[in-house]
This record gives sequence, C-alpha cells and structure tokens, in this order.
Amino acid sequence: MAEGTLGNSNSVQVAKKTSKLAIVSKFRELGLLAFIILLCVAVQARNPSFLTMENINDMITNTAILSILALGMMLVLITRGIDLSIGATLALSGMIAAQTVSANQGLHPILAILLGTIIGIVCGIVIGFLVSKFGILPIIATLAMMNIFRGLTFTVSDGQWISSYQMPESFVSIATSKILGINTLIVIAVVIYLIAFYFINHTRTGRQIYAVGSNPDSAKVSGISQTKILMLVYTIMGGLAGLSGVLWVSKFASAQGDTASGYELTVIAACILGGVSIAGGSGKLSGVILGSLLLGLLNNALPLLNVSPFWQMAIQGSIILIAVIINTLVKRGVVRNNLLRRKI
Amino acid sequence: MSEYVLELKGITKRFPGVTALDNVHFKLRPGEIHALMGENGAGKSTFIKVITGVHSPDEGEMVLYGQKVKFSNPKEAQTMGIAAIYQHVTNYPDLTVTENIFMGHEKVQKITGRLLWKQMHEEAREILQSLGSSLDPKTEMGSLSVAQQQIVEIAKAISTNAKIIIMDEPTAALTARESEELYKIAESLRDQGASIIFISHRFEDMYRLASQVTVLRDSKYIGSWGVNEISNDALIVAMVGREITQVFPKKESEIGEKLLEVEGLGKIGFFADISFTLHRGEILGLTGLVGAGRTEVCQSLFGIMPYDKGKIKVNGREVSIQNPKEAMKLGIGYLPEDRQLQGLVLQWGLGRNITLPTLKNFSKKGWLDERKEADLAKKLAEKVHVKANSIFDLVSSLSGGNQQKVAVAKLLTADLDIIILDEPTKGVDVGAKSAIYEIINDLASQGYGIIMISSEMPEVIGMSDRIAVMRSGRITKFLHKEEVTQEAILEASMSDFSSKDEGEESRKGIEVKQYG
Amino acid sequence: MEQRVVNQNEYVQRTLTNKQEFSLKKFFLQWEWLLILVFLLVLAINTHLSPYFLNGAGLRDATMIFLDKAFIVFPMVMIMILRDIDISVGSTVALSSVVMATLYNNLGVPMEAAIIICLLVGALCGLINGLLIIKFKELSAVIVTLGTMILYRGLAYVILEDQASGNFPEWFSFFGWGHVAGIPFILLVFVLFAIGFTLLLHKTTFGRQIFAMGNNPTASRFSGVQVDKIKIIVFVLAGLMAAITAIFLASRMGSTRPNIATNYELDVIAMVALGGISTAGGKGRMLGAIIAIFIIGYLQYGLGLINIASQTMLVIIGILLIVSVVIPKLNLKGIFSRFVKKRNTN
Amino acid sequence: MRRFLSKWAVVGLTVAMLAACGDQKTNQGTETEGGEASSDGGTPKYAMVFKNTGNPYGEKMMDGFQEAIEEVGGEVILRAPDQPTAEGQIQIIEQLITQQVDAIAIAANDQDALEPVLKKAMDQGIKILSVDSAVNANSRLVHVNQADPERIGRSQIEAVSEMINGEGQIAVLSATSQATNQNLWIEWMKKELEEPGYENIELVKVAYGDDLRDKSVSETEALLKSYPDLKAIVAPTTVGIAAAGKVITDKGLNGKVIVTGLGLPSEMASYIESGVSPAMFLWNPIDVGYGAGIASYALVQEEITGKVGESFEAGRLGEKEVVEDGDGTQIMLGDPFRFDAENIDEWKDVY
Repeated sequence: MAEGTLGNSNSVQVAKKTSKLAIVSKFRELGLLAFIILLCVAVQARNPSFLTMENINDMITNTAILSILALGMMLVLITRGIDLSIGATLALSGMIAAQTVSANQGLHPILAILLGTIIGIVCGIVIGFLVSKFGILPIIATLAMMNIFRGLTFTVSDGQWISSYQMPESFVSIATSKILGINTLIVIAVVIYLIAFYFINHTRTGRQIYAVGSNPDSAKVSGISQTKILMLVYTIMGGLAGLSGVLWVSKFASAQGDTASGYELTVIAACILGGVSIAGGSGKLSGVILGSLLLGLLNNALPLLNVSPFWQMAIQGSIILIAVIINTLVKRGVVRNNLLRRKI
Repeated sequence: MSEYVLELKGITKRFPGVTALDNVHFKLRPGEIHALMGENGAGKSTFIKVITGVHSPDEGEMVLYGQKVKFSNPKEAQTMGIAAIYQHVTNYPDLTVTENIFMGHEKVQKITGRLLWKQMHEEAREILQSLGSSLDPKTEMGSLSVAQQQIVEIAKAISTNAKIIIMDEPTAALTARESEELYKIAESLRDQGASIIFISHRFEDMYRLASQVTVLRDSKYIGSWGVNEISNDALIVAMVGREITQVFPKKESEIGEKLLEVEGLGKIGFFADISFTLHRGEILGLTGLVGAGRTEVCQSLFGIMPYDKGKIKVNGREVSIQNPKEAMKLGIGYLPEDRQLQGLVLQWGLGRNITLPTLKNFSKKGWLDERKEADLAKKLAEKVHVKANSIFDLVSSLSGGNQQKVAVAKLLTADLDIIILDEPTKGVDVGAKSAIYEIINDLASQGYGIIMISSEMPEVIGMSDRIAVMRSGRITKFLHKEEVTQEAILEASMSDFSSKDEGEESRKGIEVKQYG
Repeated sequence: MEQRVVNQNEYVQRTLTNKQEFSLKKFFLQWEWLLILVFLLVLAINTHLSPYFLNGAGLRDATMIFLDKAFIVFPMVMIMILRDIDISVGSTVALSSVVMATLYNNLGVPMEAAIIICLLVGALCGLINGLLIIKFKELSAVIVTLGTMILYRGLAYVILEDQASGNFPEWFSFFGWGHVAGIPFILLVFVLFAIGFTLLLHKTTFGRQIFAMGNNPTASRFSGVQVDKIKIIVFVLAGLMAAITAIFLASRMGSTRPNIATNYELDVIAMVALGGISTAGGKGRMLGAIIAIFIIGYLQYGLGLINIASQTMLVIIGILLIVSVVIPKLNLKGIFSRFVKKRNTN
Repeated sequence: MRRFLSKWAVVGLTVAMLAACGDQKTNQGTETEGGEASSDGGTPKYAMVFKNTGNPYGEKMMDGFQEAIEEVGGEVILRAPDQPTAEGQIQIIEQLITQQVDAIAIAANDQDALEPVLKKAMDQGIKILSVDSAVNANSRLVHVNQADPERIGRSQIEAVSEMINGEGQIAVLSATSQATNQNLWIEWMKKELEEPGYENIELVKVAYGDDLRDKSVSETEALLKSYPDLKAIVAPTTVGIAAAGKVITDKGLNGKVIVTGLGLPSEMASYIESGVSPAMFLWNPIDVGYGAGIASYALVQEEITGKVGESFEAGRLGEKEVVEDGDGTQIMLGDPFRFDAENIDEWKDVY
C-alpha cells in the first residue's frame, strides 16, 4: 500500500514541477518572440514599407550570416568558452577566398566556399589546440588570435581590396542567386541549422558537448574526452566563420582587410539574447535563431525609423545586459521554487 | 570462488602522506545486501572508488565472477556490471533525466549512430516505474529534489544492468520517508538478483537492509559478520575501536553564563524553529544525520547563508549577522566541514593560513607587519602541535590531521567567545583525533562556548555536555550528558515530524528492527 | 594502548621556524628574471635595428606614447588575480573622457571640475561592473564587462555623436606633454602609481586578501574576508585608472572622441598576461606586469622606428601574448617531470 | 610524450606566425626604400602617414608619394595605424620625429587631435603638410587638396541632375557623420541645389553608412524602402557608393535608381559597366600622393614656405600655386576626374 501512495504523491509533485518548469523554460523564447512581434508592429506603424515581402526577405538575408555564426558561438558558449576571433577569421578566409577567385576566375564557387571553410577550420583548430591542450582561458587565447588573424588578413591583402569587377559572376552570385525562389544565403543557413539540429540532438557527440558544459567532472567519469569536445567545438566555430567569410565577401562583392571587425560582439549578443548560458551547459537552437533575428530586425528597423546611428550601440549594449539579467533572475526563480517545495 | 561475485584480497591504497586503505578484505555473495560500515574517514569511500576503478590499488587483487580483474578507469568497471551511486550525486543538471540515465551508454542506431530517443525515454520511464517513481524522463535533472536525483542515479545503475550496485551513503540526505522508499528499492533490486554494497555509518540502515556487514576503521579491515551474529555494542566497538569513555579525556570546566541564545531561527528550504542556548565553557553537541540542516544552521549563525526568520542574542544583546565578518566581530568563529574547500588556502604556507582571518591584528592602517605575523603564526602552529618544519610549508603538503589543526589554529588568532566546529575530526587519523579533542577541551576550559557538529555518536557522546539532535531541519530533542545513549540519539534523529502519519510508521519500523 | 603511544608523540613539543629560508635557485627561477631578460633582448635588438633607438631623450619621451594605457594595468593585475577580467576599460576611457570634454566645452563647467567628474564617471563605470558581477554571480565577469563594454562606448557615441571635442585650456596639455625636471610628467605619475599599487598588492591586508580570494574564494569568505566588498573596490579602481588614462590621452590629443582607446583592453590584458599573472588566478606580481609594460611599449616603439607595418605589430603582439601564457604551462610540465625523475632515481 | 607534442606544437605555431611577419617585414622593406638601412643623415627623409592600413585609396596615394620622392631623390617612409584613430597617428609621428625625418605628409584622422604632436614636430624643424583630409591651420604649413571641395560638391549635383534629367528625389549616402571632407562636400551640394535649374530635384535624406559594408547596405535598403520613387543616390565615399551600387544591382533596380558620387574605379568598374552608375568622380589618388611628395620636397628645399602666392614646379602636374584656404593655405590639384563607361576600363586596374 505504502508504495502505492508514495508513487502517487510523487507523481503529483512531479506533474506540478514539470508544468511549472515547462512554463519557465519556455518563458524566455516566448518573451523574445513577443518582443520581436511587438517591435515589428511598432516599426510597421511608423513605416509601412517595413512588413513588405521584399523587406522581410532582405532582413532574413542579412541575418543569415549572423545566424550561422551564432550557431557556432552557441556551441562554444555551451562548453563554457567564448570566441572573440571570429570576426578576424571571417575576414581572413574571405580575403584569401576572394584573392583566389580573382586570380583564377574559372574556379567553381563551391570550391571557393570549401577553401574558405578550410581556412576557417585551420584557424579554429589553432584556437581549439590552445584552449584544450594548454587550458588557456578562451577569452585570452581568442583575443590574441583575433589580433594575429586580423594582422595576417592585412598582410595577405597587402592593403588592397578585392573589388566586384575582379570577382567572377559565378562567385558574386553565390549570395544573390535563388534556390526554389529563396535566396541562397537563407538556404545555406537553413541547411546548416538542420544539420546542426540533428547533430546536437541526435548524436552522441552532440549531447557530449552539453555534458561537458553541464558538468565537466562527471563528464570525465562518463568517459567523455573534454579535449576532443573542445577541439571539435572550436573547429566547428572556425569552419562556420570561414564559410561566413566567403558568403560575406560574395554578398558585398568586396573583400577588405577590416571586414567584420568587432562583429564577434554582435554574434555573442545574439547568443545571449537567445538565452545561451555563459555558465555553459544550456542553449537552444530556437533561442539562437530568435536572438539573431532580433538583432537583424534592429539593424533593419533602426534606419527605417530614422534612429540616430549613434544610439544603436548603446541600445545593443543595454539589450544584452537586460537579457542576461532577466535570464539569471528566471533561473533563480526556478531554484527558489524547488527549495519552497521542500517540506520541513 | 563461484560462491562470491566479488572478492577483494589485501587491498592497499596510499595517497601522498596518508594510507587510505591498509590490507582490506571484502567478500560479496550474489543477491545479498552487504553493509560496509565505518566512521567518517574510515576509508569506505576510497574502498568503493577502488572497486569502481576510479583508483587502482597499490597492492592486493580483485576477483570478479571468479576471475582476476584490474580496472584502469570507471568505464571498464561499468562494462563489467559494476555501478556506483556516489555520496554526492554527480549528474548533468542541464540535461534531461533520460540523458542522465543513459549518459555513456546511449542507445544508438547501428549504422547512422542516431540516438534512439523514443526507446531511451520509454526504457527510462519503465525503469523509474519499476523503482516506484513516476518521474517524467523528459524533466531537467537540475529541477529534481535530492531524493529524486538519487532515484535517477539508481535507475542509471539499473540501465547498465549492473550485477553489483554500490550505494555510498545514499540515505545521507534523505528524510525518513524517502529513506524508506530507498530501502524498498534496494530490496527489490536484491530480489532481482543484484548484489548491493551499502555504505553507511548509520545502524538503522544496516539493521533494516543488510544480511552481512563488513567494518572498516582507520582505513584497516576490522572484520565481517552476519548482521544477527554481532551485537550492537560489539559493532560499535568494532567501528569506534575503543571503549568510548577512554578516548575522551574528562574535561574540567564549569559552565558559565549564557553566551548565545537562538530563538526560532529559520531559513526557507533548509531549517526552521531552531532555538537553543549556549553557555561559557559548555560544549553543545549538534548531531543528527547528514543533511539534517546542522551545517546550515551554523552557517547562518556565522553569516554565510543569512537566516530569514528568528532572533540571535549574543551576551544577551540581540544582533543581526549578515556576513562572516560581523559574526567574527561578535566573537563567533566557525571551523568549516570541508577544510580543503572552505577552510584553507592549500597553495599557501600554513602561517599565512593561520593569520588570514585576523590580518588587522598585526597591521597598522592596513600595512602588514610580516615579522609580527610570522611570530604569531609560529606560536599558534606550535600551540596546536602542527607537524611541520616551517610555517612556510604548504598546507597542501600536510596530512589531513595537521591540516585540520591549522584550520583550528585559525580560530585561535581571533578573540572569540563562541566556536562552532563542523565535523572537527572528519577524515582525520586517530592520533590527530585525540589531539583535536584535547584542544577542544582546553578551549572549553578557557571559557569558550563550543558548538560541535558531529555525525560520530561516540564523539558526540564523549565530548558534549548537552546534545541537540536535528532531523530534517528541526531540533527534535535535547539530551543531557547523563541521559545520553546511542539509542536515544538514533530515536530522536529518526523520528520524523515533517509528516506525522508516515513518521509514526517508519519510526515503529525501526524500533521493531532494533529490538528484534 | 596504541592510542596512548600516538598521543605521546603528539605531545612532543615541536618547534617550527618562522624564518623564510632563502634559496638561490628559487630566487632565480622567478618569472620576473625571464621578463628582464626579454626586456634587455628587446633593447638590444632595437638598438641593433635602429640607430635612433638608443637615445636618452627618445627612450624617455617614448614612455609618453605607451604609458597612458599602462595605468589600467595595475588594477587589471588585481582583477586577473581574482580570476576575473574586465574588457570594458577601453570603453570606460572613451566615456569618461567624452563626458569631461562635453562638460567643459558645451556646458561651460570649469576644467578642474570636469576632470574630477571624469574620474567620478570612470569610478562609476567600475562600480556598475562590480555591482553587476557580485549581484549576479551566475554571470561571469567576461559577459558583464562585454555588455558594459558595448554600453559605455555606445553612450560615448550618444553624447558626442562622432564629433571630436577639444580646445581644452593651455595648462591641460601639461598632463600629456609636460616635463618635470626633464622627466615626462606622465612617467612620474606612472612611477608613483607603480610604487603605490605594488605596495598595495604585496604589503597590505587588502592585497593579501586579494591573493586569498584568487586562490580559494570560499575559504576566504569563511575566514571573514569581505569578498564582495573587495571585488567592488578592485573594479572601481579599474574604472578610476581608466579615467586617469582618459585624462592623459585627452590631454595628449588636445581633444577626444567616442572612438578613442579602442582595443586598449586587449593591450592591457596582454601586458598583464605577459607579466606572469596566472590566468587561473591567485598568482602573480605587480613587478612582472610593470616590466611587461615596458617590454611591449619599447617593442612597439622600436618596431615603429624601423617602420614595421602596423598590421605586423598586431601579429607580433598577439604571438607575444600567446607565447607568454603558453610558456609557463610548458615550464611547469618540464620542471615537474624532472622532479619526478629525480624521485625515481633516488 | 604528451608534453613533447604540446611543446612541439607551440614552437610550430610560433615559427609559422613569425614567418608570416617575416615576409611582411620584407615587403615593408621594399616600400620603405631600405628605411632600416640608411642611418647616415645625408639623404633627406620624407614620411607619409595615412589614415589606416589596408585601404587601397591610401595605398595608391602612398605609391604616388613614393614615385615623387624617387624622382627628386630621398628616402621614403610610409606609415599607417591599424585603425583609423588619432592615437595611432600620434604614436607614429612621435617615432618619425625620433627618426629626424625632414618632412611629414599626413592624411589626418582628426583635425585637431594631432595639433600638439605636429607642433612638436615643427618645433624640431620638420616640415608638416596635410594631404587629402586636412589638419587645422596652425598645425601645418600647407594642405595639399585633392580637389576644390566646391567643385566636388557642385559637379556631383550637375552630374546627377543630368542623369535624372533635372527632376526627382535624390538622397546622399555619406561616410561617418564627422568625416570633415564629406560634410564639406555635402554643404556645397546643398548650395548648388539652391541654384536655378534644380527646382525639381529634392534632396530627401543624408544617410550615414559609416564606411562599413553591412551598414551602408542596410542604410541603402532603408532609403529605397522609405522613398519608393527615389531617382538617384549620391555617395561621396568609396565604400558607400560601392555598397549602393551592389544593392541596386541585386534588387534589379538598374535604370530605375542611379548611383553616383565619389568612388574608386576598381571598386565601381562593374557598376559603371552595367550602367547602374552612368558616371562617378574621383581625383587620382596617385597624383594626390605625387603632389604631396613634390610639395614636401619643395618645403624641405625651402622653395616654398606655405605662404599664399608662392608657387613651385610640381613635376608632371605642372606649375602649382599656394592659395588661401580659410585661415590656412593649400595647394589645389584641380577638378575631380569623371569616370564613365568610356574610360573606366583603362582606370579600373590602375586604382
């Protein structure tokens, strides 16, 4: 008998708990979504040309690259790391890819993309090595590599830009062409997200990334190699940055030494807005997408609203801080609930 | 050999400075629940770490299912059907129950390596139900209560279909009702043919469950008996290793005026209605099971985790204590339970550690006077008989006992009235133990009021003038030196006020077992 | 029986020495010596490469170029000993200087007052960082200061809208350009702060407590160290020194604008890391960081004298930083393995 | 073993990096005409400091400067900070002072911030001239002006009006709002618009792309959204005009909205050929650099001192005269050059 009663009481408790938690955990995404919708309405009211099919398309296209980078950054953050070098990596791979295609026009765009990605991967491996093998703080390692990659970009470009006329049509059209009526950039982003979704939700390695971030010590006991995971994560980040580099150059039909300098901050911001925890262990693709969208939205809307460009940085900064603070407050709420539930 | 599933012969494990296991033997029959008893620091935890392949022994051999084995890592042990539920639950708070259960041995599709969530969730649900819990496998681990996390840990052990399951102090943090649930689970596992090693220093666990008991003391093998072959007292002697009265020197200090009065102290989720008084020269033993809230109470007194209900009076004056500094100003000192994490700066010399709490005593306007500091450190280190050559010896190089002495010395620098000792002899070798007892008595006779948290009954009984017994966040009984008996303490610490009805039941259950 | 015996030797009165025994080997195994070596190396190479390098006036005035950001190094050393990091300092410099300039030029506040307020603004920025960090312990200092980094610079842009603001009074240029007895004023101030902070970190209870926290925050807290208070103080110091940097920088340029001092945080962190302050916290000396300042400063100066392209300098500094954090780890492993070998042979 | 690996890796990494800067140093060496070598104060040293590194416009200017100095004989030093900040330029100038150069031609990141350091330089007898974007009058002897801002402003409006045959909305996409040059030019554009003949042209907005690709793009998109019947975008900045051209091309608005302004032929070639931008303007940065080079030579030789009315023989640019410019003096290099489908091919590979 006793068992029975116990079981029941237990189940009741659990049912309550899960529903509460479900709400709390959904809270962030929903809140974000609500905010985005609100913003859309507001902007639409001010400028009717906002919610036109064309503008939405522009917006998503401009967000595509950001969201790709944010995906990689999410993985890094989940392992309690951070990567400040992606802006530089992006510039480096973009520059080299552009130079290559301008040198031999015949090159198939796919190869260009491949090249850029590989360069990015190499950069990522270097960082991954420093972080995982030497246990250098990710922030220090990536700050340093940011310098180095940026410097190398200037070095290889030798101060020159690669301009649109030097790029073959095929290359430039990577960003402009459409697949099934959808801009290629968007398609690429979607594909990457689908792969990522499968990877982090349906493969061991994917889950191990979360495990390492969530509790490194028990990860060891479970026989998960932290080195391997860190290596992997930074390599992926580098690869995505490299890919983005090519897309970026193709999108703007010009490669400069100072491409995307400081862009890493925007990417990290997108992740944090998406509720990825810097303490590691948690982060959802849905969140990251919304986070990127929100920033993309701001970039697109603020000009439409004639907001002074100088406010944009301050706005971004405050939004980030508010987001992370709300996030932690919510988490605390959960903990407190659990304590209250304890009978004394 | 087939009589035993697991047999360990002459296992010895040394760590720098200390021998954790000294020629330990152990035999485990199929389908038995085998209690492994011993005081804190007797080597129980190290022992199971050897079995689970976390540590590899320096000497001795291990025979599993009749053949010799040698584990180089936990995974090997796991694959050989050994699973452990550790004292401090080690899990992934951000991941779901299912993932925690299957981490390390996930179900994947052969070719694609795709995780088979459906199956895993299903199996997880089944296992949990077989354990009488209807947890939703999709809930986040972090949101579960300790008891529920324990159950998940057990589910994990089952999912690896382990033949040998080790439970290290699983009841430590549980209420009577939860423990009862756990007992039932353990029994059903046994009935399904698993062998269980049940580590505990609580008699009730053993009486309730075990058929065989092996006792370790001071990292040595003492003996192994059938539970009903050995009397309670004999067992205590085996565990404590001495007639209790002998080790604890009579203290000659008369009890003085009130120092500390606590009225209805409470903190949500940790403890409630804590009221007691402490006098000069008095040693107040604060006992009860681990997780009963003893540490939390004392940390509130010391301002580590501020209380949210109740009054504290020091020397009759009502005070509020928001942080350790204030507590120390009021003359309250605290010796933390975990000296490595909370007590000492291991990377520092012992001298600096001793002086850390009272830097201003030998500094003018914040400027350190290092000579003065060194002298004081020397004096105090010698006073507590730290075995070292120089006050610059790194604390990390000292043995547990000596580390603890350094931690105690830290309290002596400050001018305190009230000293709170949290498990002062935890993980300390016998010699150092009696040394520490001496120190405690000296302090008492110097007129300090002392609160001593301890799970070791002989210690509590031997040292305290009065004993307060706590149970799941409340003080359930005060016992005076005269009326104290182990049974009385057990009784008080097992009675469960939290839920009257089942409390009664479980209490009866225990009593039956004890007199039986 | 056996008990008694143990107790006996327990009670044998032991004496401990309280004199730090001096080991020559240990003394010379200090990171600082390596730094001094590197420093001399830099001097030598530069002297070899450029005929203009080794020239009293040049070397002296070169300090005016790179010492401005060096003020931030002192508090950053403390922050990194506390296992934290502050990447908002660059933005703090910008914000505080911009406020100062605007007050003076647009609101007619006297320069003296403007300078005071500049310092206050810097301190306030630090205070905000500190409060956020202790109130939301779940957030790492990295993320908090990343947020404020963007915010502070953003505010600077809001205030000055990308305009430059200058024409300070004559005397103000003294900070950045003045000499006292032939020695650059900034150098004097730097030396004063260097001495001050070194003593503060190594000779006071405050410094001792910082090290304690860096090694074991929990134990420090249990020992009555007011962990939060100290953290806040340190971050406020960071803001304050950033403001001082702002003053010198503004005086040097005779004007300011929102984009000044970009990437200063990187340079500062590089100096600290090179100075041998362990990124894991708890270890490090002010002296090391101070030497590191001069290494990087004169390295940049020397490379400048042979007109190395600035992008190359980026790379070189980056490598220097990486190597400086990697080397100790290698050494540790090396020493350890040797140690073990000895054990085995004996 | 592991330790070995890691050690080895670090060494590898470092070597690789150092190699990278190694060859960097060398190609720097060629640029600086053996700046390392000559310690004998014999040959005069001419330095040019540009806004930031990695900017082709600046590179071309430096090429021109170098060409000029090689003509007149002397040592060339070409420097630029890695970011377009005044601090960076101050550092560099300090180093140049220590190297006792004879003249510094600077394209300033900030009108006033350089004043103290430049004064210090002049006190030491170094000839200071600003080029492209000026420093304030009391921190320079003379400013080498690529083209008359009035002409730049007016001719762009003339061109636009001709392209949209005299009627419709136009917008300006500038660099950062504090960019002194752009602001001056925009002023002149507005003045020109007040002239008769432009009654039907409406300047609807001045947007700022901060010379960032992504920002310029979204600003352009915003313009197109907010002003559906926009006729033309005038972008007096290389990044801006290229970004605008790109957007128009991608949106297939070629012919509906035309782009003009100031841009590098190389950047704009494809858009001029495609007709997105029928024509745009720029002076020849090589000539500007060249002019600056000759001017600094003239200053060093005391041919000129920077007074109004002086004149000197500026090599292939012919006779040049020092004229008034606000409270300072300047050397004007003539009208901006018009690039269109006819001549773009011959220029796109030059700069």
